[in-house]
Amino acid sequence: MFAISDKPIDAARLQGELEGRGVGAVVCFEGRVRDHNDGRAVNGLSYQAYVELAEAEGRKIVEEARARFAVERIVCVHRVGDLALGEIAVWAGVSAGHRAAAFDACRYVVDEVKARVPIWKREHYAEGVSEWLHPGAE
Amino acid sequence: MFAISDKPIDAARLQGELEGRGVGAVVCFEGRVRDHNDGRAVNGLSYQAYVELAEAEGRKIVEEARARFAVERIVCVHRVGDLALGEIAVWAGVSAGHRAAAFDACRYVVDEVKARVPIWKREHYAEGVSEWLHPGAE
Amino acid sequence: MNYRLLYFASLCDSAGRAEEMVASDAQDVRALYAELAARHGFTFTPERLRVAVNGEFTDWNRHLADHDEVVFLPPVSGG
Amino acid sequence: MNYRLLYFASLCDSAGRAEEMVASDAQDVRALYAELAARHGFTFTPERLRVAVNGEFTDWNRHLADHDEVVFLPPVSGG
Repeated sequence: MFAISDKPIDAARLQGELEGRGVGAVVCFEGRVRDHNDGRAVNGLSYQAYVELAEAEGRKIVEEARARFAVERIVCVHRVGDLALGEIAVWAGVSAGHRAAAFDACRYVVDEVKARVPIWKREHYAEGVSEWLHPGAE
Repeated sequence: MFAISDKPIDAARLQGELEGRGVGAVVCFEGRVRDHNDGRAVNGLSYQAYVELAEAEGRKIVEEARARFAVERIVCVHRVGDLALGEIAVWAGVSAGHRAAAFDACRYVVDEVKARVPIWKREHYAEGVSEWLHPGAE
Repeated sequence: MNYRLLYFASLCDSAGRAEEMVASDAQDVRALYAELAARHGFTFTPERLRVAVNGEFTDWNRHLADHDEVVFLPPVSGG
Repeated sequence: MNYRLLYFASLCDSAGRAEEMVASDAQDVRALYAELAARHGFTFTPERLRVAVNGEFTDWNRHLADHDEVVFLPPVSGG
Protein backbone atom coordinates (compact mmCIF):
# COMPACT_ATOMS: atom_id res chain seq x y z
CA MET A 1 0.00 0.00 0.00
CA PHE A 2 1.23 3.48 -0.90
CA ALA A 3 -0.62 6.73 -0.27
CA ILE A 4 -0.19 10.48 -0.21
CA SER A 5 -1.80 12.05 2.87
CA ASP A 6 -2.61 15.65 3.73
CA LYS A 7 -3.38 14.61 7.33
CA PRO A 8 -0.81 13.82 10.06
CA ILE A 9 0.56 10.28 9.76
CA ASP A 10 -0.72 7.84 12.40
CA ALA A 11 2.25 5.47 12.68
CA ALA A 12 0.56 3.11 15.15
CA ARG A 13 -2.42 2.60 12.85
CA LEU A 14 -0.17 2.00 9.82
CA GLN A 15 1.97 -0.48 11.75
CA GLY A 16 -1.21 -2.37 12.61
CA GLU A 17 -1.68 -3.04 8.90
CA LEU A 18 1.54 -5.09 8.88
CA GLU A 19 0.13 -7.87 11.08
CA GLY A 20 0.00 -11.45 9.86
CA ARG A 21 0.53 -14.93 11.28
CA GLY A 22 3.77 -15.70 9.42
CA VAL A 23 5.40 -12.42 10.50
CA GLY A 24 8.74 -12.87 12.26
CA ALA A 25 10.27 -9.46 11.55
CA VAL A 26 8.93 -5.93 11.23
CA VAL A 27 11.03 -2.94 10.13
CA CYS A 28 9.57 0.57 10.25
CA PHE A 29 11.05 3.83 9.03
CA GLU A 30 10.02 7.36 9.99
CA GLY A 31 11.38 10.39 8.17
CA ARG A 32 10.85 13.49 10.34
CA VAL A 33 11.21 17.22 9.91
CA ARG A 34 14.65 18.17 11.25
CA ASP A 35 15.48 21.51 12.84
CA HIS A 36 18.34 22.09 10.40
CA ASN A 37 19.51 21.20 6.90
CA ASP A 38 22.85 21.93 5.25
CA GLY A 39 23.79 24.10 8.20
CA ARG A 40 20.69 26.34 8.07
CA ALA A 41 18.16 26.46 10.92
CA VAL A 42 14.75 25.21 9.73
CA ASN A 43 11.37 26.23 11.23
CA GLY A 44 9.21 23.83 9.25
CA LEU A 45 8.53 22.73 5.72
CA SER A 46 5.89 22.15 3.09
CA TYR A 47 5.56 19.19 0.75
CA GLN A 48 3.78 19.38 -2.57
CA ALA A 49 2.98 16.31 -4.69
CA TYR A 50 1.70 15.61 -8.16
CA VAL A 51 -0.72 13.33 -6.37
CA GLU A 52 -2.03 11.23 -9.24
CA LEU A 53 1.42 10.32 -10.54
CA ALA A 54 2.99 10.12 -7.06
CA GLU A 55 0.48 7.49 -5.96
CA ALA A 56 0.95 5.49 -9.16
CA GLU A 57 4.76 5.61 -8.88
CA GLY A 58 4.64 4.78 -5.16
CA ARG A 59 2.45 1.75 -5.80
CA LYS A 60 4.88 0.65 -8.50
CA ILE A 61 7.78 0.84 -6.03
CA VAL A 62 5.85 -1.23 -3.48
CA GLU A 63 5.14 -3.86 -6.16
CA GLU A 64 8.83 -3.91 -7.13
CA ALA A 65 9.78 -4.51 -3.49
CA ARG A 66 7.20 -7.31 -3.21
CA ALA A 67 8.71 -8.98 -6.28
CA ARG A 68 12.32 -8.64 -5.06
CA PHE A 69 12.03 -9.56 -1.39
CA ALA A 70 10.18 -12.28 0.55
CA VAL A 71 7.85 -9.98 2.45
CA GLU A 72 4.39 -10.25 3.97
CA ARG A 73 3.11 -6.66 3.86
CA ILE A 74 4.40 -3.24 2.82
CA VAL A 75 2.84 0.10 3.80
CA CYS A 76 4.20 3.52 2.85
CA VAL A 77 2.58 6.94 3.30
CA HIS A 78 4.04 10.33 2.35
CA ARG A 79 2.66 13.50 3.88
CA VAL A 80 1.94 16.70 1.93
CA GLY A 81 1.12 20.22 3.13
CA ASP A 82 2.71 22.24 5.94
CA LEU A 83 4.69 20.29 8.56
CA ALA A 84 6.08 21.46 11.89
CA LEU A 85 9.42 20.36 13.36
CA GLY A 86 9.36 16.72 14.44
CA GLU A 87 6.33 15.74 12.34
CA ILE A 88 6.51 12.59 10.23
CA ALA A 89 7.04 13.36 6.52
CA VAL A 90 7.25 9.76 5.32
CA TRP A 91 6.50 6.45 7.01
CA ALA A 92 7.34 3.01 5.63
CA GLY A 93 6.80 -0.36 7.29
CA VAL A 94 7.51 -3.90 6.10
CA SER A 95 6.67 -7.24 7.69
CA ALA A 96 8.34 -10.49 6.64
CA GLY A 97 9.18 -13.97 7.82
CA HIS A 98 12.83 -13.05 8.33
CA ARG A 99 14.69 -9.86 9.15
CA ALA A 100 16.93 -9.55 6.09
CA ALA A 101 13.96 -9.24 3.73
CA ALA A 102 12.22 -6.78 6.05
CA PHE A 103 15.29 -4.50 6.26
CA ASP A 104 16.07 -4.74 2.53
CA ALA A 105 12.50 -4.07 1.41
CA CYS A 106 11.98 -1.15 3.80
CA ARG A 107 15.17 0.51 2.66
CA TYR A 108 14.37 -0.12 -1.00
CA VAL A 109 10.97 1.51 -0.67
CA VAL A 110 12.30 4.58 1.17
CA ASP A 111 15.26 5.06 -1.20
CA GLU A 112 13.13 4.69 -4.34
CA VAL A 113 10.35 6.94 -3.06
CA LYS A 114 12.91 9.64 -2.34
CA ALA A 115 14.51 9.25 -5.79
CA ARG A 116 11.48 8.81 -8.02
CA VAL A 117 8.14 9.90 -6.58
CA PRO A 118 7.07 13.41 -7.68
CA ILE A 119 7.03 15.17 -4.31
CA TRP A 120 8.83 18.43 -3.55
CA LYS A 121 9.96 19.94 -0.29
CA ARG A 122 10.01 23.65 0.51
CA GLU A 123 12.10 24.51 3.55
CA HIS A 124 11.19 27.46 5.75
CA TYR A 125 14.34 28.88 7.31
CA ALA A 126 14.65 30.57 10.68
CA GLU A 127 15.97 33.75 8.97
CA GLY A 128 12.58 34.16 7.26
CA VAL A 129 13.03 32.97 3.67
CA SER A 130 11.92 29.67 2.19
CA GLU A 131 12.89 27.75 -0.93
CA TRP A 132 12.10 24.65 -2.93
CA LEU A 133 14.71 21.90 -2.81
CA HIS A 134 15.71 20.46 -6.17
CA PRO A 135 18.65 18.10 -5.60
CA GLY A 136 21.39 18.46 -8.18
CA ALA A 137 20.76 22.19 -8.72
CA GLU A 138 23.76 24.50 -8.59
CA MET B 1 20.85 1.34 25.86
CA PHE B 2 20.66 -2.45 25.92
CA ALA B 3 18.63 -4.53 28.35
CA ILE B 4 17.34 -8.02 28.97
CA SER B 5 13.69 -8.02 30.06
CA ASP B 6 11.50 -10.72 31.57
CA LYS B 7 8.42 -8.52 31.02
CA PRO B 8 6.59 -7.95 27.71
CA ILE B 9 8.33 -5.35 25.55
CA ASP B 10 6.54 -1.99 25.33
CA ALA B 11 7.60 -0.82 21.85
CA ALA B 12 5.86 2.57 22.08
CA ARG B 13 7.67 3.42 25.31
CA LEU B 14 11.06 2.34 23.90
CA GLN B 15 10.50 4.34 20.72
CA GLY B 16 9.85 7.39 22.89
CA GLU B 17 13.44 7.12 24.14
CA LEU B 18 14.69 7.82 20.59
CA GLU B 19 13.41 11.43 20.52
CA GLY B 20 15.77 14.33 19.98
CA ARG B 21 15.74 17.66 18.14
CA GLY B 22 18.27 16.69 15.46
CA VAL B 23 16.42 13.49 14.58
CA GLY B 24 15.49 13.21 10.90
CA ALA B 25 15.22 9.41 10.62
CA VAL B 26 14.05 6.63 12.92
CA VAL B 27 14.35 2.92 12.10
CA CYS B 28 12.78 0.32 14.38
CA PHE B 29 13.00 -3.46 14.26
CA GLU B 30 10.70 -5.99 15.94
CA GLY B 31 11.54 -9.68 16.02
CA ARG B 32 8.37 -11.64 16.76
CA VAL B 33 7.52 -15.24 17.60
CA ARG B 34 6.52 -16.89 14.31
CA ASP B 35 4.02 -19.72 14.01
CA HIS B 36 6.53 -21.92 12.22
CA ASN B 37 10.27 -22.49 11.83
CA ASP B 38 12.08 -24.74 9.38
CA GLY B 39 8.75 -26.23 8.31
CA ARG B 40 7.59 -27.17 11.84
CA ALA B 41 4.51 -25.60 13.43
CA VAL B 42 5.47 -23.63 16.56
CA ASN B 43 3.17 -22.96 19.55
CA GLY B 44 5.47 -20.60 21.41
CA LEU B 45 8.99 -20.38 22.72
CA SER B 46 11.20 -19.66 25.67
CA TYR B 47 14.34 -17.55 25.80
CA GLN B 48 17.04 -18.03 28.39
CA ALA B 49 19.95 -15.59 28.86
CA TYR B 50 23.19 -15.49 30.77
CA VAL B 51 21.93 -12.11 31.89
CA GLU B 52 25.11 -10.57 33.31
CA LEU B 53 27.18 -11.31 30.20
CA ALA B 54 24.29 -10.72 27.78
CA GLU B 55 23.80 -7.19 29.07
CA ALA B 56 27.54 -6.44 28.95
CA GLU B 57 27.84 -7.79 25.39
CA GLY B 58 24.70 -5.99 24.26
CA ARG B 59 25.98 -2.68 25.62
CA LYS B 60 29.27 -3.30 23.80
CA ILE B 61 27.39 -3.80 20.51
CA VAL B 62 25.45 -0.56 21.04
CA GLU B 63 28.72 1.30 21.68
CA GLU B 64 30.25 -0.21 18.53
CA ALA B 65 27.26 1.00 16.50
CA ARG B 66 27.54 4.49 18.03
CA ALA B 67 31.23 4.60 17.00
CA ARG B 68 30.58 3.37 13.44
CA PHE B 69 27.46 5.30 12.46
CA ALA B 70 26.32 8.92 12.89
CA VAL B 71 23.38 8.21 15.17
CA GLU B 72 21.51 10.08 17.88
CA ARG B 73 20.13 7.29 20.08
CA ILE B 74 20.11 3.49 20.13
CA VAL B 75 17.78 1.32 22.21
CA CYS B 76 17.67 -2.49 22.17
CA VAL B 77 15.80 -4.85 24.49
CA HIS B 78 15.72 -8.66 24.34
CA ARG B 79 12.98 -10.58 26.07
CA VAL B 80 13.52 -13.73 28.14
CA GLY B 81 11.06 -16.27 29.55
CA ASP B 82 8.02 -17.86 27.89
CA LEU B 83 6.62 -16.07 24.83
CA ALA B 84 3.36 -16.68 22.96
CA LEU B 85 2.93 -16.45 19.17
CA GLY B 86 3.21 -12.88 17.94
CA GLU B 87 4.98 -11.52 21.02
CA ILE B 88 8.07 -9.35 20.55
CA ALA B 89 11.30 -11.25 21.27
CA VAL B 90 13.71 -8.45 20.42
CA TRP B 91 13.20 -4.75 19.74
CA ALA B 92 15.81 -2.36 18.38
CA GLY B 93 15.37 1.31 17.50
CA VAL B 94 17.82 3.89 16.18
CA SER B 95 17.39 7.62 15.60
CA ALA B 96 19.78 9.65 13.45
CA GLY B 97 20.05 12.80 11.39
CA HIS B 98 19.86 10.83 8.14
CA ARG B 99 18.30 7.57 7.07
CA ALA B 100 21.38 5.64 5.94
CA ALA B 101 22.96 5.76 9.39
CA ALA B 102 19.67 4.80 11.05
CA PHE B 103 19.17 1.76 8.79
CA ASP B 104 22.83 0.67 9.02
CA ALA B 105 23.04 1.00 12.80
CA CYS B 106 19.72 -0.77 13.45
CA ARG B 107 20.72 -3.68 11.26
CA TYR B 108 24.18 -3.85 12.82
CA VAL B 109 22.73 -4.04 16.32
CA VAL B 110 20.19 -6.73 15.44
CA ASP B 111 22.70 -8.85 13.47
CA GLU B 112 25.36 -8.65 16.18
CA VAL B 113 22.93 -9.33 19.02
CA LYS B 114 21.75 -12.43 17.21
CA ALA B 115 25.32 -13.60 16.57
CA ARG B 116 27.05 -12.77 19.84
CA VAL B 117 24.77 -12.18 22.82
CA PRO B 118 24.39 -15.25 25.07
CA ILE B 119 20.66 -15.88 24.68
CA TRP B 120 19.11 -19.20 23.72
CA LYS B 121 15.75 -20.06 22.22
CA ARG B 122 13.73 -23.16 22.98
CA GLU B 123 10.97 -23.82 20.47
CA HIS B 124 7.75 -25.52 21.53
CA TYR B 125 6.34 -27.45 18.59
CA ALA B 126 2.70 -28.16 17.87
CA GLU B 127 3.40 -31.92 17.99
CA GLY B 128 4.28 -31.60 21.69
CA VAL B 129 8.07 -31.67 21.90
CA SER B 130 10.41 -28.75 22.42
CA GLU B 131 14.10 -28.21 21.82
CA TRP B 132 16.91 -25.72 22.24
CA LEU B 133 18.18 -24.14 19.04
CA HIS B 134 21.94 -24.14 18.63
CA PRO B 135 22.73 -22.88 15.11
CA GLY B 136 25.44 -24.84 13.37
CA ALA B 137 24.54 -28.11 15.11
CA GLU B 138 24.08 -31.16 12.91
CA MET C 1 -3.62 22.74 -30.38
CA ASN C 2 -4.61 23.21 -26.76
CA TYR C 3 -2.67 21.68 -23.88
CA ARG C 4 -3.30 21.65 -20.18
CA LEU C 5 -0.17 22.37 -18.14
CA LEU C 6 0.36 21.65 -14.42
CA TYR C 7 3.26 23.31 -12.57
CA PHE C 8 4.88 22.17 -9.33
CA ALA C 9 7.44 23.52 -6.87
CA SER C 10 9.80 26.13 -8.36
CA LEU C 11 8.20 25.85 -11.82
CA CYS C 12 4.91 26.85 -10.18
CA ASP C 13 6.65 29.85 -8.60
CA SER C 14 8.24 30.85 -11.93
CA ALA C 15 5.01 30.47 -13.89
CA GLY C 16 3.03 32.22 -11.17
CA ARG C 17 0.29 29.63 -11.49
CA ALA C 18 -0.34 25.93 -10.73
CA GLU C 19 -2.03 25.22 -14.05
CA GLU C 20 -2.99 26.81 -17.34
CA MET C 21 -4.47 26.04 -20.74
CA VAL C 22 -2.01 26.83 -23.55
CA ALA C 23 -2.74 27.19 -27.28
CA SER C 24 0.45 26.19 -29.10
CA ASP C 25 1.82 24.99 -32.44
CA ALA C 26 4.33 22.74 -30.58
CA GLN C 27 3.93 19.14 -31.80
CA ASP C 28 6.00 17.40 -29.14
CA VAL C 29 7.03 17.71 -25.50
CA ARG C 30 10.45 19.20 -26.24
CA ALA C 31 9.09 21.99 -28.43
CA LEU C 32 6.38 22.78 -25.90
CA TYR C 33 8.91 23.08 -23.08
CA ALA C 34 11.11 25.44 -25.14
CA GLU C 35 8.10 27.67 -25.73
CA LEU C 36 7.02 27.69 -22.07
CA ALA C 37 10.56 28.11 -20.73
CA ALA C 38 10.90 31.26 -22.85
CA ARG C 39 7.52 32.59 -21.74
CA HIS C 40 7.86 31.86 -17.99
CA GLY C 41 11.62 32.11 -17.54
CA PHE C 42 12.16 28.45 -16.59
CA THR C 43 15.90 27.90 -16.11
CA PHE C 44 15.94 24.10 -15.91
CA THR C 45 17.48 22.42 -18.94
CA PRO C 46 15.42 19.43 -20.19
CA GLU C 47 18.14 17.07 -18.87
CA ARG C 48 17.23 18.04 -15.32
CA LEU C 49 13.47 17.56 -15.75
CA ARG C 50 11.24 14.56 -16.22
CA VAL C 51 8.02 14.87 -18.15
CA ALA C 52 4.60 13.27 -17.77
CA VAL C 53 1.69 13.28 -20.22
CA ASN C 54 -1.79 12.37 -19.07
CA GLY C 55 -0.50 11.14 -15.71
CA GLU C 56 2.32 8.89 -16.96
CA PHE C 57 6.04 9.43 -17.33
CA THR C 58 7.08 9.75 -20.95
CA ASP C 59 10.06 10.93 -23.01
CA TRP C 60 10.92 14.28 -24.56
CA ASN C 61 10.11 13.12 -28.11
CA ARG C 62 6.54 12.25 -27.18
CA HIS C 63 4.16 13.53 -29.85
CA LEU C 64 1.31 15.53 -28.36
CA ALA C 65 -2.43 15.32 -29.04
CA ASP C 66 -4.99 18.05 -28.58
CA HIS C 67 -5.99 18.51 -24.90
CA ASP C 68 -3.11 16.44 -23.54
CA GLU C 69 -2.22 17.20 -19.92
CA VAL C 70 1.52 17.90 -19.78
CA VAL C 71 3.66 18.20 -16.64
CA PHE C 72 7.35 19.10 -16.43
CA LEU C 73 8.76 17.66 -13.21
CA PRO C 74 11.69 19.37 -11.47
CA PRO C 75 14.11 17.19 -9.47
CA VAL C 76 12.15 15.61 -6.62
CA SER C 77 12.90 16.11 -2.93
CA GLY C 78 10.41 13.98 -1.00
CA GLY C 79 11.30 11.87 2.01
CA MET D 1 40.33 -26.19 43.59
CA ASN D 2 36.69 -25.26 43.64
CA TYR D 3 34.87 -23.75 40.66
CA ARG D 4 31.36 -22.50 40.25
CA LEU D 5 29.72 -23.66 37.01
CA LEU D 6 26.64 -22.17 35.32
CA TYR D 7 24.83 -24.13 32.62
CA PHE D 8 22.51 -22.79 29.93
CA ALA D 9 20.18 -24.22 27.30
CA SER D 10 21.02 -27.78 26.23
CA LEU D 11 24.06 -27.93 28.54
CA CYS D 12 21.67 -27.23 31.41
CA ASP D 13 19.44 -30.09 30.22
CA SER D 14 22.42 -32.46 29.91
CA ALA D 15 23.84 -31.55 33.32
CA GLY D 16 20.41 -31.69 34.91
CA ARG D 17 21.16 -28.48 36.80
CA ALA D 18 21.62 -24.76 36.17
CA GLU D 19 24.68 -24.45 38.42
CA GLU D 20 26.99 -26.45 40.62
CA MET D 21 30.15 -26.19 42.69
CA VAL D 22 32.86 -28.51 41.39
CA ALA D 23 36.06 -29.61 43.15
CA SER D 24 38.62 -30.34 40.45
CA ASP D 25 42.34 -30.66 39.75
CA ALA D 26 41.85 -29.00 36.34
CA GLN D 27 44.15 -25.97 36.01
CA ASP D 28 42.64 -24.40 32.90
CA VAL D 29 39.37 -24.04 31.06
CA ARG D 30 40.07 -26.75 28.49
CA ALA D 31 40.90 -29.38 31.11
CA LEU D 32 37.84 -28.46 33.16
CA TYR D 33 35.54 -28.82 30.14
CA ALA D 34 36.98 -32.26 29.31
CA GLU D 35 36.28 -33.40 32.86
CA LEU D 36 32.70 -32.01 32.89
CA ALA D 37 31.89 -33.25 29.38
CA ALA D 38 32.80 -36.78 30.49
CA ARG D 39 30.75 -36.49 33.68
CA HIS D 40 27.60 -34.93 32.17
CA GLY D 41 27.72 -36.32 28.63
CA PHE D 42 28.21 -32.95 26.87
CA THR D 43 28.54 -33.64 23.14
CA PHE D 44 29.72 -30.18 21.99
CA THR D 45 33.35 -30.04 20.92
CA PRO D 46 35.20 -27.01 22.34
CA GLU D 47 35.26 -25.46 18.83
CA ARG D 48 31.49 -25.04 18.99
CA LEU D 49 31.44 -23.43 22.44
CA ARG D 50 32.55 -20.09 23.81
CA VAL D 51 33.71 -19.78 27.37
CA ALA D 52 33.36 -17.06 30.00
CA VAL D 53 35.14 -16.73 33.34
CA ASN D 54 33.81 -14.37 36.01
CA GLY D 55 31.37 -12.79 33.57
CA GLU D 56 33.77 -12.10 30.68
CA PHE D 57 34.53 -13.98 27.50
CA THR D 58 37.93 -15.64 27.59
CA ASP D 59 39.90 -18.30 25.71
CA TRP D 60 40.33 -22.02 26.25
CA ASN D 61 43.87 -21.71 27.62
CA ARG D 62 42.73 -19.43 30.45
CA HIS D 63 44.36 -20.49 33.72
CA LEU D 64 41.81 -20.86 36.50
CA ALA D 65 41.89 -19.57 40.07
CA ASP D 66 40.09 -21.00 43.07
CA HIS D 67 36.38 -20.06 43.14
CA ASP D 68 36.31 -18.81 39.54
CA GLU D 69 32.85 -18.80 37.95
CA VAL D 70 33.08 -20.69 34.66
CA VAL D 71 30.43 -20.83 31.91
CA PHE D 72 30.54 -22.86 28.71
CA LEU D 73 28.28 -21.17 26.15
CA PRO D 74 26.57 -23.24 23.46
CA PRO D 75 25.87 -21.56 20.07
CA VAL D 76 23.47 -18.70 20.71
CA SER D 77 20.02 -18.36 19.17
CA GLY D 78 18.58 -15.07 20.35
CA GLY D 79 16.67 -12.63 18.16
